[in-house]
Amino acid sequence: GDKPDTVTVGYFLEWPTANQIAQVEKTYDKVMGVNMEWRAFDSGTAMSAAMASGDVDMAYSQGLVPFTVAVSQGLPITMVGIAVSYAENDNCVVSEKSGITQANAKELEGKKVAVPFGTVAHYKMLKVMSHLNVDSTNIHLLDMAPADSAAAIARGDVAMACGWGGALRRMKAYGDVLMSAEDQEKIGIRVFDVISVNNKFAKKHPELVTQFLKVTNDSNSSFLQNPEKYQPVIAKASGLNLDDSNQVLALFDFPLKDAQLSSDWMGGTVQSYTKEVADFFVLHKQIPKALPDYSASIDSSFYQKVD
Amino acid sequence: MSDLVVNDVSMVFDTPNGEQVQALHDVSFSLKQGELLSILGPSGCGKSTLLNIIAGFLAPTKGTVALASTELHGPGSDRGMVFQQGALFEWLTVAENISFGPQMKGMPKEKIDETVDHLLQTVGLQDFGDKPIYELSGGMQQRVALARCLANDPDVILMDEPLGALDALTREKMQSLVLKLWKETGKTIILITHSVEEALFLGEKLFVMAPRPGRIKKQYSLPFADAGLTQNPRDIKASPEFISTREEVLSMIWEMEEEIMGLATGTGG
Amino acid sequence: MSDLVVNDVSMVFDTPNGEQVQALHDVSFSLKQGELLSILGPSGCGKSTLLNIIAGFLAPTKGTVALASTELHGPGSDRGMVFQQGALFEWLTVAENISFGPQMKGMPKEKIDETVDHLLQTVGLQDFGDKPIYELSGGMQQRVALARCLANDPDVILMDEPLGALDALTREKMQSLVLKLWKETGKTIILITHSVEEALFLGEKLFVMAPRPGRIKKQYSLPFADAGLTQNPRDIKASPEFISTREEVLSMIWEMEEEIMGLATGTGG
Amino acid sequence: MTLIQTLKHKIGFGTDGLTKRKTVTFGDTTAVSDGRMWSFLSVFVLSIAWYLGSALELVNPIFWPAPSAVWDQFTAISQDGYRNFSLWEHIWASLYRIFVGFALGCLIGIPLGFAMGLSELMRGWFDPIVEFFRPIPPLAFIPLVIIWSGIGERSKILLLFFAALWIMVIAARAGVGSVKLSKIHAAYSLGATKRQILMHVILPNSLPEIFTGMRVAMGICWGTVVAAELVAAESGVGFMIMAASKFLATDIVVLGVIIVGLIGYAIDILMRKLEAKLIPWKGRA
Amino acid sequence: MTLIQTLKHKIGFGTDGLTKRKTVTFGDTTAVSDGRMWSFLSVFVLSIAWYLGSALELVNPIFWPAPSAVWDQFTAISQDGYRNFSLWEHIWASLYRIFVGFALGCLIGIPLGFAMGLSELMRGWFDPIVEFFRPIPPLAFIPLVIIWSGIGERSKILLLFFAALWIMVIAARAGVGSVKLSKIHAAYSLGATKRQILMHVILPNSLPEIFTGMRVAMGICWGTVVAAELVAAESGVGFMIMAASKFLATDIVVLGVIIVGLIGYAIDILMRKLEAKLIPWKGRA
Ligand SMILES: Nc1ncnc2c1ncn2[C@@H]1O[C@H](COP(=O)(O)OP(=O)(O)OP(=O)(O)O)[C@@H](O)[C@H]1O
Ligand SMILES: Nc1ncnc2c1ncn2[C@@H]1O[C@H](COP(=O)(O)OP(=O)(O)OP(=O)(O)O)[C@@H](O)[C@H]1O
Ligand SMILES: [Mg+2]
Ligand SMILES: [Mg+2]
Repeated sequence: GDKPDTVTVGYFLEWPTANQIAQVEKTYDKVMGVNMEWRAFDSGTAMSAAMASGDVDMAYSQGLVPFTVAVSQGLPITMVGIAVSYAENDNCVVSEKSGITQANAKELEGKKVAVPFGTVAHYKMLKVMSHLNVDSTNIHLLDMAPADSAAAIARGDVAMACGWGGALRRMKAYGDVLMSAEDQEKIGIRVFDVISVNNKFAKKHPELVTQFLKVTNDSNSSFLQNPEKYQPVIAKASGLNLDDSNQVLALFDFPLKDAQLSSDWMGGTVQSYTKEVADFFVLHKQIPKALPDYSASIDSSFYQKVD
Repeated sequence: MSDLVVNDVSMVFDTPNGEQVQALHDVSFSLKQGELLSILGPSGCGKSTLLNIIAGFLAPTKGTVALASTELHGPGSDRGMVFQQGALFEWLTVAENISFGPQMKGMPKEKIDETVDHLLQTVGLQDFGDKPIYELSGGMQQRVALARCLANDPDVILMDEPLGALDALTREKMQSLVLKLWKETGKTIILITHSVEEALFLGEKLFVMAPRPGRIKKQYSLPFADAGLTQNPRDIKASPEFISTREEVLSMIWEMEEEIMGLATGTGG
Repeated sequence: MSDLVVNDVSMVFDTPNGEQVQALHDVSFSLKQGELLSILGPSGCGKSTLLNIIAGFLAPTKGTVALASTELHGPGSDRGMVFQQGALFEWLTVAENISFGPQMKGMPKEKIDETVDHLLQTVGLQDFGDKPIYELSGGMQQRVALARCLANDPDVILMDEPLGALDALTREKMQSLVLKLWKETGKTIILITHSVEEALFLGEKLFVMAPRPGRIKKQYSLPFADAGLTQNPRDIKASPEFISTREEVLSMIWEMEEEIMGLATGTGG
Repeated sequence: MTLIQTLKHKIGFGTDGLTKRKTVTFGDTTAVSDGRMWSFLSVFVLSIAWYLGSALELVNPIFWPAPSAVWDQFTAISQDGYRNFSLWEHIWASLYRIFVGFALGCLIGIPLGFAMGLSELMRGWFDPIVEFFRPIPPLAFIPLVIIWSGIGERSKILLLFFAALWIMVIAARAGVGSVKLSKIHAAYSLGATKRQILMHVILPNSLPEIFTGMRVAMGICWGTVVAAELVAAESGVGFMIMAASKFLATDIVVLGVIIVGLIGYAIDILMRKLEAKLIPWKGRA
Repeated sequence: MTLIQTLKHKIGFGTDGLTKRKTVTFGDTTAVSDGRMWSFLSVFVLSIAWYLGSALELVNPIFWPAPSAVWDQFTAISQDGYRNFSLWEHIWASLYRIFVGFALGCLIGIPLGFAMGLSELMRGWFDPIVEFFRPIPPLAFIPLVIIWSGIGERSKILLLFFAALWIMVIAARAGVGSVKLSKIHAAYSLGATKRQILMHVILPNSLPEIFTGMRVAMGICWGTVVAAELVAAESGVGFMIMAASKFLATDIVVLGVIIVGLIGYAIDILMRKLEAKLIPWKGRA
C-alpha cells in the first residue's frame, strides 16, 4: 500500500536498549524512508490500548504479560520479535523493616504489596507466591506504577513492592529482593519484552516491519561487538546517567536473528510459555479466558526475511 | 377603516384531569378605529385570554376576530403589545429596542433612525437613546415599551396591565402619556388594568368582566378620558361623578372577588 | 401608664466618602398608652429610621426615647414589631411562630398553649395552628405576624408597612382587623404606611414627615379610626371629609416627591 | 374518558389544554413538555442499536462490549466478587469514603462558615485561606496527601474532606448571609438571646443553602472518590474500573461506569427527596 | 479628613455610618464587613509560621518544604524547565487541553441544549442520555477513553469535552427556559420570524445562564485536566505534580499546587470580568 509519512513506535523511558543507537542515529528513518515518532509509555498495557486505538503502530519492548493479556482479550496485535531478555531487572523488593525473607514469606499475608497490575512483575510475583505457598488472595494487592511503589516502600506504606528499571533500583535502597532471578528461572519464570505490531499495520506494510527488525538486529549486533563505544549514546537516549545505564545494560540480553528463530525463542518456547502465562492468569482470575493456542499471534516470518 | 370585530368568541381549556374550564363564553364586541377600551375584572375572568386571542397567540374554540374585515389567525405587526414589564430586551439599548420591529422587517437604516428619533421625542426620552434598558426606572421602561410598539405603526395596541408595577406618582404621569399618545396617533387601544381608577380615567369604553364563565358583565361609556386631555387629572378624579362611578364598579368587583374567594377557601384574607 | 416619649431625637449617618446624612432632625413627640399613630412620608424621609430607634435597633446621635419613664437602650420585648412580610419563621408552624416569644422566655407549656389558642381565635386562624407558614396567603401570614407580636404582650406595637404587600381587598380586611385588635388590647401602635387612605383610616394621630432633614412636617388628629370601629369602612372612605383630607395630604406628599425626583434625575417617570 | 386522558398525559402523549390552543409555539418554552414518548423511543432505539451492533460484530468488544457481556459480568461479579471483594464491598468502600470525608467536611465547614458569616474577625482571618484553597482541585492534592498520610483509607478520606470542606464553608456563609434582617430584629423584639437567635433563627434559616451545598459537595465527592481510587486502592468502584482496564476487560469497565452513573444519580435523587422532606419551605419563603 | 476616612474604609478599619449606630450586630450580616485588616494579619502570621517552621526545622521538608525551597524550584524550573518542558510549556499544555475540550463542549453542548429547550422531540430524545451521563464523573471514563483513543492529547481533550458537555447542555437548556413568554410574544407582534426570534431574542436572553454554565464548566475542566494528567502525560501542571511526587520532591509538588491554585483563581476572575463586560444586564433585568 501507500507508504505512511510517519510510523509511531511506543517505548519505555529509563529503559536502556541497544536499538537506541539506531534511534539516535536516525537509521530507522533512513532505512524505512519514513519519519519515526517515538512515544514514551509507562506500561505495556497502555501500549496495547494505544495500538488498539490506532495511535501507535508498533511497540518496542512491550512486556510479555501485557502482550498476552491483550491477545487473550482479542486485541489485534502480533508478536514479531523479542526485544530484550532480562530477569534481574524486574523483581520484587521486601521492605527491610518487615523482616520478611523466603523462609517466612507467609507473613506477607494480610500485608500490603504494591505491584503494577497486568505486567510481568505481576505475573512473577503471583508465581513466586504460589511457589512459596503464600495465598496471594490474602495479600492486600495495590495496583501501583513502579515509581509510585518506590515512594510507597520508602515511606513504609507497603511490605513489598514490585517493579523494574530505575524504580527497582530505588526500591532496593529500602530492602532486598525476595527471590533472585536465578532462582526464579529455576521455577520456570522467564522475563522478556517483545516487539509487537498492530495487525492492520503489519498487513499493510510488511516491508516496513521487516526493515524495522533489520535495523534493530543490526543495532543489537553493533552493540554486542563494541559496547563501550555505544554505552554513552544509549545512556543519553534512555534519560539515565552512564553508571545507572550500564548497570541495567549488564543485566540485559538482546538475542540476535538466529537465536530468535531458534527453538529457544520463537521457534516454539515462546509460544508454549505464552500459553502458560495466560493459563496462570486465568487460574488467578486475572483474565476471564485464555486462547487455546497463541502461535497465531506470534509471527516469526518477518524476522525470517531479515537479511 | 380598521375596525376590530370580536364575534362570538368562546374559549374552553381542557385541564389535564379531563375537566373543562370555560375561560370565555360568547364574547362579542366591536371597536371603531381610534377607540380606547379598558377592561376590568377579578383575577381569572379571562381578560388575558381575550387579549391573547385578539393578539393571535391563542386560537378561540369558537368565534372569530377580524381587523379591517380580515379574519385574524396568528400574531402580526398590525397589533402591537405592551406588557407589564420585563418584555423589553435588556441586551439592547433604548434606541435598539425601539427599532427592533423595523429592523426585523429590514427597513432602511435612515428611515429607522428617523422613526426612533421621533418616537424618543414623543415619549420624552430624547436623551436616553444610548442608555441600556436596565439603567432606566420602571416608568421610563414602560415609555420605551410604548415607543417600541408604536415604531411598527400598528392599527391596534393591546396592553395587559402596562402600569401595574409602577408607583402611584409615576403611574399617574404615565396615564397622561397614554392619553396623549392615543390622541396624537389615533390608534385603537385595549387596556387591561386592575385599578378601577385607571380604568375609569383612561377608558372611553369600559368592560367589566365576570368569571365562570368569562364574559362581559357590564359595559360603560365614559366621559373622563376625553376630559383628561384638557383638564387636570386630579380634579377629574376628585369629581363627584367619578367617585360615584368608582364606588359602583368597585363594589361590583369586590362582590365577585368575595364570591370567588368564598368558593376557594373557607377563611378570606 | 406606659407612655412613649420621643425627645429631641436626631440621627446623622456618616457616608463612606466622609459626608453626613441627616436622616432625622430634632424629632419630638409623645404617645399616651393606647394611642394609634400612623406615619406617612415620601421615600427616604426617615420613617424606618425613627421606628428602628424606638425599637432599639439604632442608637440616635442625639436625644432619647423613653417608655413608661424608663429610657430605652436596645431592643426589648416591651416593644413588638410587625414587618412587611418575610419576617415569619418558615421552618415553624403557625402555632410555633406565635409561641416563639413565650418559648424563648421559657414560659410554661400550658400557659403557652393557652395564649396561642386565644390568639389564633383573635386573628381568625383557629383552624390553621398546625399549618406551615408558607401554605398561608399573604393576608393570613400578616395575621400570624400580628398574633406573634401580641403573644409577648408588649406595651407598644411598631409596624413598618405591615400591609404593603397585600392586594386591595385583603388589605381592607386587615385594616379592620388592626382596628379591632387596637380596640380590644388597648396597645399603643405606631404604623408606617405609604397609602394615604390607610393612614387616614387607621390613624388616630397622623404625622406627615418630610426629608432632608427628616422631620415631622405636619400633624393631624383624625376621627376616622374611631368611626371605623362601628361604621362601614367603605362609607367612611367615601365621605367628603375623608376625601378632602386625602386630597390635601396627597398633594403635600406628591409635592415632596416631585421635589426629590427633580433633585435626583432630570426626567421624572 | 377521563382515565384515558390522564393516562395519555402521563405517558407524554397528551398536551395540556392551553398548549393545544396556541398558534405559535416556537420559542414558547412553557409549551415544550417532557416528550416522554420520545424518551422511550430513544432508549429503545439505542438499546436495539447496542444489541445489533454487537450481535453483528460491527464493533470490537474491546472498544465497546456486548450488552450480554456486561450483564454476564454483572451476575458473575455480584456472585463471586472482583479481586477478593464482592461487588457490594466495592460499592460500600467507595460510599464509606464519601460519607466519612463528606461528614468531616460538614462538621468543620459548617461551623467555620457560620463563624465567617457572623464575625468580622473570623471572616477576615479565614477569607484568604478559603480563597486560596478553593480553586485548587482536590485531586491536585493527591501526591501531597500520599506523602502526608500514605496510600491507605486515611488519605482518600482526607482528599474527600478537602473536596467537601470549601463548598460547605461557602454554603454555610451564604446561608448566614441570607438571613433577612427583619427576622433577626423580630426575634430580638420577641426577647430572644444571641444564643437563641443562633440556634432558632440563623441555623434553621440557613438550612436551604447548607443543603444545596451538601448536594453539590456530594456530587464533587463522588467524582473525587472514583478518581482517588484510580491511584492506589484495593477496593472501590473506581479501583474496579481501573484494575479491569489493565486487563483490557472493557465489559467490566463499562459495568463499573454504569454503576458509578447509577449510584451518582441515586445519591442525587436521595438528597433531593431528603431536602423536600426536611426543608419543605425551600423556595417558598 | 475625607481622604483619611476613605482610606481607613478601604483597608477595612472604618465601618459605615449605619453600622456605627447599631445597638445589636450579632446576626446582622449586613454589619459584618470584609475585615481586611484581619486578612492581612492572617496572611502575615501564616507566612511567618511557615518561615519559622522550616527555619527551625520543626517539619521534615519531605512533608512540607521551606518557602525558600519552593521559591528556588520556581526560579530553577522557570529557567531550565522540568522533564524536557519549560514551566510555561507545562502550563500551556494544561491550558491548551482545557480550552480545546471546553470549546468543543460549548460547540456541541449549547446547540444541543437549545434544541432540547425548544423542541419536544429533541428534549424527549436526549433527556435519558443526558440524565444517564451527567452524574458520571468524567474521570471514570479515563480507562475507556484510553482504549478508544490512546493516551495522547486526543483522549485528554475527550475527557475535558465530556466534563464540559453536560454542564453546557443543561445551562443552555435552562437559558432557553428562562426566556419570558412576554418577550417572545412581543417579538412576534413586532413582526419577527422564528429565525429572528432564535437569533435576536432567545440567544441573547440565554447568555447569562450560558455564561454561568461556562464558569462552572471551566472550574470542572480545570479540576479534570489536572487529574487526567495524573494518569498518562508527558507535560502539563498535573503531570509535573505527579512526576515530582514519585521522587518525593515535595517542593515541586507544593509549587505545582500553588500554580494550580493561582491559575484556577485567575481563570475565575477572568471569566467574571468577561461576564461583567459582555452581559452587563445580568441580574438587573
Ligand atoms: N393553561 C391553562 N389550562 C387551563 N385553564 C387555564 C389555563 N390558563 C388559564 N386558564 C383559565 O382561564 C381562565 C382565565 O385566565 P386569564 O389568565 O385570562 O385570567 P385574567 O383575567 O387575565 O386573570 P388575571 O387578572 O389574574 O391576570 C382562568 O380561570 C384560568 O383558570
Ligand atoms: N446605611 C446608611 N448609610 C447612610 N445613610 C443611610 C443609610 N440607611 C439609610 N440612610 C439614609 O437615611 C434616610 C432615611 O432612610 P429610611 O430608611 O429611614 O427612610 P424611609 O422613610 O423608611 O424610606 P422608605 O419609605 O423608602 O422605607 C435616607 O435618606 C437614607 O439615605
Ligand atoms: Mg391576566
Ligand atoms: Mg422604610
